[in-house]
Amino acid sequence: MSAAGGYALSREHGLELLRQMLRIRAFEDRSYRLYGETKIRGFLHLYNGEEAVAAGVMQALRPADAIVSTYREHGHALARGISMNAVMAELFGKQTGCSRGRGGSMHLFDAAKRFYGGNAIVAGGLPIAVGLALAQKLQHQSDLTACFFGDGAVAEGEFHESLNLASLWKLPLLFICENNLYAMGTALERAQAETDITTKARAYRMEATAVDGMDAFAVEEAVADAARKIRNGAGPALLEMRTYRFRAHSMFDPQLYRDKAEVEAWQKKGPIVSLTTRLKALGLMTEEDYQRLEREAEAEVETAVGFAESSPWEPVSELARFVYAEHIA
Amino acid sequence: MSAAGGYALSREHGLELLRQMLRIRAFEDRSYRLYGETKIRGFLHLYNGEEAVAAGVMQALRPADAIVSTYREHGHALARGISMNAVMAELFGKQTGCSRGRGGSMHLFDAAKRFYGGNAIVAGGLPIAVGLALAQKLQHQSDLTACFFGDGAVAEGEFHESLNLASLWKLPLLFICENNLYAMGTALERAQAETDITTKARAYRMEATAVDGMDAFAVEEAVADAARKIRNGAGPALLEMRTYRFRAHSMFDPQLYRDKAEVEAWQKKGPIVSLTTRLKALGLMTEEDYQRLEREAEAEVETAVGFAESSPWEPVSELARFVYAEHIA
Amino acid sequence: MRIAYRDAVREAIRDALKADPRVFLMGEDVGRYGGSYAVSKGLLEEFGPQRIRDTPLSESAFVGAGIGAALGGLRPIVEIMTVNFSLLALDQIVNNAATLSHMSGGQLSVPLVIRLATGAGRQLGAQHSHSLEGWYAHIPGLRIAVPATLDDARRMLAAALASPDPVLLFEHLYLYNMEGELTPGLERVDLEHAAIRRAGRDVTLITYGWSLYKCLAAAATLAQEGIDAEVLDLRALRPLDDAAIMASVRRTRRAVIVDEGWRSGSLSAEVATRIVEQAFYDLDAPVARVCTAEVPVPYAKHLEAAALPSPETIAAAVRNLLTSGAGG
Amino acid sequence: MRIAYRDAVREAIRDALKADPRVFLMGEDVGRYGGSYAVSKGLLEEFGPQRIRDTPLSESAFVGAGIGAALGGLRPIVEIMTVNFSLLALDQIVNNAATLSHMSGGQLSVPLVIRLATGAGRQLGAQHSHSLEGWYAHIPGLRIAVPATLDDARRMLAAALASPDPVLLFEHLYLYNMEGELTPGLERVDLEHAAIRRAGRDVTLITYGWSLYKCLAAAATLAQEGIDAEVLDLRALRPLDDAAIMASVRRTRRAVIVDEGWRSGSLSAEVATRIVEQAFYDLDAPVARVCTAEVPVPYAKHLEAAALPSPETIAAAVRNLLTSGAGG
Ligand SMILES: Cc1ncc(C[n+]2csc(CCOP(=O)(O)OP(=O)(O)O)c2C)c(N)n1
Ligand SMILES: Cc1ncc(C[n+]2csc(CCOP(=O)(O)OP(=O)(O)O)c2C)c(N)n1
Ligand SMILES: [Mg+2]
Ligand SMILES: [Mg+2]
Repeated sequence: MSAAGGYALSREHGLELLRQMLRIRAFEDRSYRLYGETKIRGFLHLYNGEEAVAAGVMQALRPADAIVSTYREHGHALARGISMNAVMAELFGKQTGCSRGRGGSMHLFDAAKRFYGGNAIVAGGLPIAVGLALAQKLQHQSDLTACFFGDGAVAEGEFHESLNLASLWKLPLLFICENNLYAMGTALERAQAETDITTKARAYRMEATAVDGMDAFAVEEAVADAARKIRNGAGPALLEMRTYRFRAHSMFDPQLYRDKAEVEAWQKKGPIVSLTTRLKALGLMTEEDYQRLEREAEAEVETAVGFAESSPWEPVSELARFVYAEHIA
Repeated sequence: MSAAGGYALSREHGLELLRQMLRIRAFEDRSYRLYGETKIRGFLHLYNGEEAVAAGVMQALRPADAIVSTYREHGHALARGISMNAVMAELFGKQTGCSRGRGGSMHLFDAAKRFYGGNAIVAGGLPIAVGLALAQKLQHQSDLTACFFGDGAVAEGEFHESLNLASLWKLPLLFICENNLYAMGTALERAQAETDITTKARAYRMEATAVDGMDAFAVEEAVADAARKIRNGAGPALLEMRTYRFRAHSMFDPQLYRDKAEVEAWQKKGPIVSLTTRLKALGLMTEEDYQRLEREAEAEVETAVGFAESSPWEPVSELARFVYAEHIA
Repeated sequence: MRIAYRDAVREAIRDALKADPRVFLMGEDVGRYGGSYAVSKGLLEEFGPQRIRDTPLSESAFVGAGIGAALGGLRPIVEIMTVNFSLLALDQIVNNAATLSHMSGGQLSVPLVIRLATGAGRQLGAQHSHSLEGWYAHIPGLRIAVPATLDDARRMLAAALASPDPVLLFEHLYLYNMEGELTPGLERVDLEHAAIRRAGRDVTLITYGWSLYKCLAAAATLAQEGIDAEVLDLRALRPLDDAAIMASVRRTRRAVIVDEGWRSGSLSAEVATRIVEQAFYDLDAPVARVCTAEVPVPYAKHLEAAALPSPETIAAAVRNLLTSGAGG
Repeated sequence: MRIAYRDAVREAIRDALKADPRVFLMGEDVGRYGGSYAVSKGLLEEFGPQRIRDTPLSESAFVGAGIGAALGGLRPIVEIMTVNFSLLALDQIVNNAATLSHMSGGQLSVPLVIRLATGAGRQLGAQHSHSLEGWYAHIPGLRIAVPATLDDARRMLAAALASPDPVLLFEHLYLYNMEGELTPGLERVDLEHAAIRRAGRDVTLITYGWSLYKCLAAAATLAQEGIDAEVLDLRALRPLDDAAIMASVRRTRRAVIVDEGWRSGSLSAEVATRIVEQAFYDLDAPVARVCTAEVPVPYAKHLEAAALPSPETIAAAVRNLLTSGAGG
């Protein structure tokens, strides 16, 4: 795919994609352990295996673009540039967390980065993304809104309503379906009469493309391409990122619904392995580079854990703050 | 279309379709006047112009099939064989009404006729139809469920969820979209990015056909054809009935959103005029036949009004009855 | 100058559209059709389709879009044709509009106004006769207000738009035709204070919306019997104006709460409980309430009327309180 | 034999599936996954995919399908994974399940059972911590029951399936792991009667669900201080068992109502109001309530804990009532 794309993979570019994926992977692996240590609680949905999507998408977007995410959004948040300290502190429930401890893993926010949150209601973010894109259009901005959701969300009525609205109103909205083949334990073919998600989008007269979601560079190119058209007024588009989650759905999932072999097969074509192999093969990266990136990622996570550990708790006296806004518009 | 169909139009058959349409038309025209006389209240949605759909559909179904309808359902109810007396009494709010005065125009029911009601929530009936069809399938019946809804309902999330479920589970369910081009004052092209409703159905891998909804015979043939396949286990299908409503959306609609000329053009190809012309041209019916059918319809309406007028009111002491069922299963 | 409630709402919307380019109106049939209760008639012609935006039948998506547009810097007025259809958008309202400010640790706010027609009494049957404003008042993060008078219809919208929080404005469908005069010089109202619509000494009738007029009618009847009822219009259901409620009840020592919700769990239960919590020892009689009977609202006129509060049932509840109360 | 709550629910479902071929279970991940709280684990293998039916993420459609299947002669058990997602199906529940019997003049009934996990306390954040059973109890046409004990978890489902009306069964997510013994010989429970779980003389704690155990803990603490609290488990929230409530309150003359809903408009408001309406003159003190703080439930453990009722806050409310009550 990259060959056909508009630009070739440079060393700098390749390393940046890899760096983001390694940061996410290190963060997720550590979060997994921290859950075991009961430092993190609630529902925790890890992104292992899907890193290429977040890394590739965010690379192609601009700071003024708006992002709407899901409950499996650590990767989105980190790749978007929300500080790892703030994300980790949020998972710890600390005052310094990016949602001041009120959100937890499923509800990361950063207004400055235009990151409009994880959402724990499947498909709940899609209508919000429609509104953000509508605001952009009505304000004649050249920004767009990128909206993440899973294959499971495709069955919800809000998917249908939102795609229709976005297409009808020609909004600058990029729908990004992270199709990891399962919604919890329900395989796509047991949830959808039509399993090709791009077909669905076309029923709203929306352009749609399937992308190898294990290839960060392919993801980036597809997003860059779609974003260019959207900014030029073409209206919304949908990208189906074909990916896979390596870990359980959440921390409570015995994974009765899939074979180990299937997981292992996907792990072999994992986004980090494959980009690493490719960069090395192209002579753009050495093993040393890789080791350094990995060390840096580990160190960043270590720092984030330290930050989270040493951060204060929000005082209980503040419980009722922010239920209503504190400023008057 | 009829030429291509499996059977030709006989006199008996043609007169029956016409008879049903004339009954509906007479009923609706009288209801309109009764509303002016404040005998009927609440919301009243008339079916003028769409009679071919109800007449054709019901002709092709069996008594054991289940019907789920909308708030514009007088025609469906009458063509299904619910007594006109009971329907008119319901509009009057009388105890003898088919919903005992509790439902009104939007909520006609007849359990014996398997008529599961008008529904005043747009698209609200679709999930119920999925369940009725599921019950048929699980009970290994050869019956099907027919579910009516408007073009406006297509935008609702429940349309999407229901079509997917029905197709995924291969249910004996016939979706009948009465596309009269408007949802209240909103024209289809201002509500749908893709205005071809059959395209949508195919995105759920469902067979879909557009039908001339002004031609009762074409409607009947299409339904008979779809029903045959469904009973043979082919799974659900969608028929898009292209039709038009001659009157206002409800009694409170100044119709600012459409031209008189458009209405008149459609009235010219009205379902009653066109079948009448055709039957006469084919020599299957005389003007006398037509006059007789019209007189009979008027007489039936007259009787129904008399019945409704003279029927008793449900005593106020019965207000709270039926909130909970009176029998134990 | 006489004005109808519907026109007062329209003038308020027009003012807002003129005053602030961020304001727009969105909902089913608000444009070409002119609004299902003719509230927005003429606005499409005046402000164009970008700002008077017809939506498809997609309640969840266009309410959610209102939330997103508010986050994106606009000031949407979303019309849900009637409260009945808001059930389809409830997830967006409860899980997003109401939570985003808190969940984001105060980074976001959702300055969204939702207008909804509410209420029964027009023989619309069980699915079209809901009175769920009290239900919505259960949700932290929302503000709920109910303009019952022409002045409130004319002025509350500006207050709602000025609020950084999501505000639901409930307009009872019986009010749209009501005509009268606006109070001259009244510029701004708020979303927090109840108002005494009739002063009285013997009992407080606590109510809101269309029931206000039923209470005033009951008070007029009672006055002829020598019973002097105070009538308090809550105006805001969340937050409730406890101070005004308690001040009135402390004076009259008796309260009857009237609302159109089903009795169990209606707003009146909350008001009654607060009175007990805050003014128990000032009461001369148990708090009473007059609500809708616990039935899906039936179509037939006589059955519907029997299900709803009426001036007669309100007056009867007052008489009952005044006579039986002494026994305690 | 010790059994966990989750297993008691599963056994109840298994019994029902065995006893009646019309019964089936439908919901998200009830099959292959084994149920998100492992309630239905093993049932797919035992009963097959026709009767243990995984659904796509389509709450409105599969709840509506449950209604339709009930109309069509089956006895569906629909699992909504948690009450939080039921907001997406609310229109079907409120406008169809609850109304069809009445709107059809008694021709139809909807023998549908909906099971929902409910409650907060697991740091799941604002969108996953709702306690809306009191809210549902506002709706005529529904029956609402809350099995708080193993016996009820084991036996209520049969009663719900026998009911011709739609029944919502709320299972607090804190209860699934609870273990204990079933009462031998108990065959059938009903959906209408409250139960005294601890007898006492000084005050009645009225509650349901997981809060029952908080109340029992508070009662144990209070006992050491010489305060003898009665604990009443409502079990059914619609209809409420007024007789049991009033009988207890008349004995103790004081009531504290505890529920996990947000305070304003929670079920406790309804219970408090009924006590005032029916037993005002028997009260020695105002009715008090302990509910959830009016905030979207926060993630952080200490904030969440501060938002929810606890044995401590319950005991404090009782002490407060007993000491300040005398002043009236
Ligand atoms: C409306 C709703 N229903 C159910 C759930 C419970 N749930 C959480 S995640 C999930 C699966 C979603 O799958 P998908 O959209 O494919 O995202 P993935 O987890 O695979 O990233 C379910 C059923 C929910 N959060 N929201
Ligand atoms: C969920 C919902 N939203 C809005 C309405 C108000 N409403 C009643 S009918 C209608 C138009 C429906 O159009 P369509 O489905 O095309 O049916 P038609 O009236 O043309 O037969 C609208 C918006 C409603 N009843 N239900
Ligand atoms: Mg998935
Ligand atoms: Mg239409």
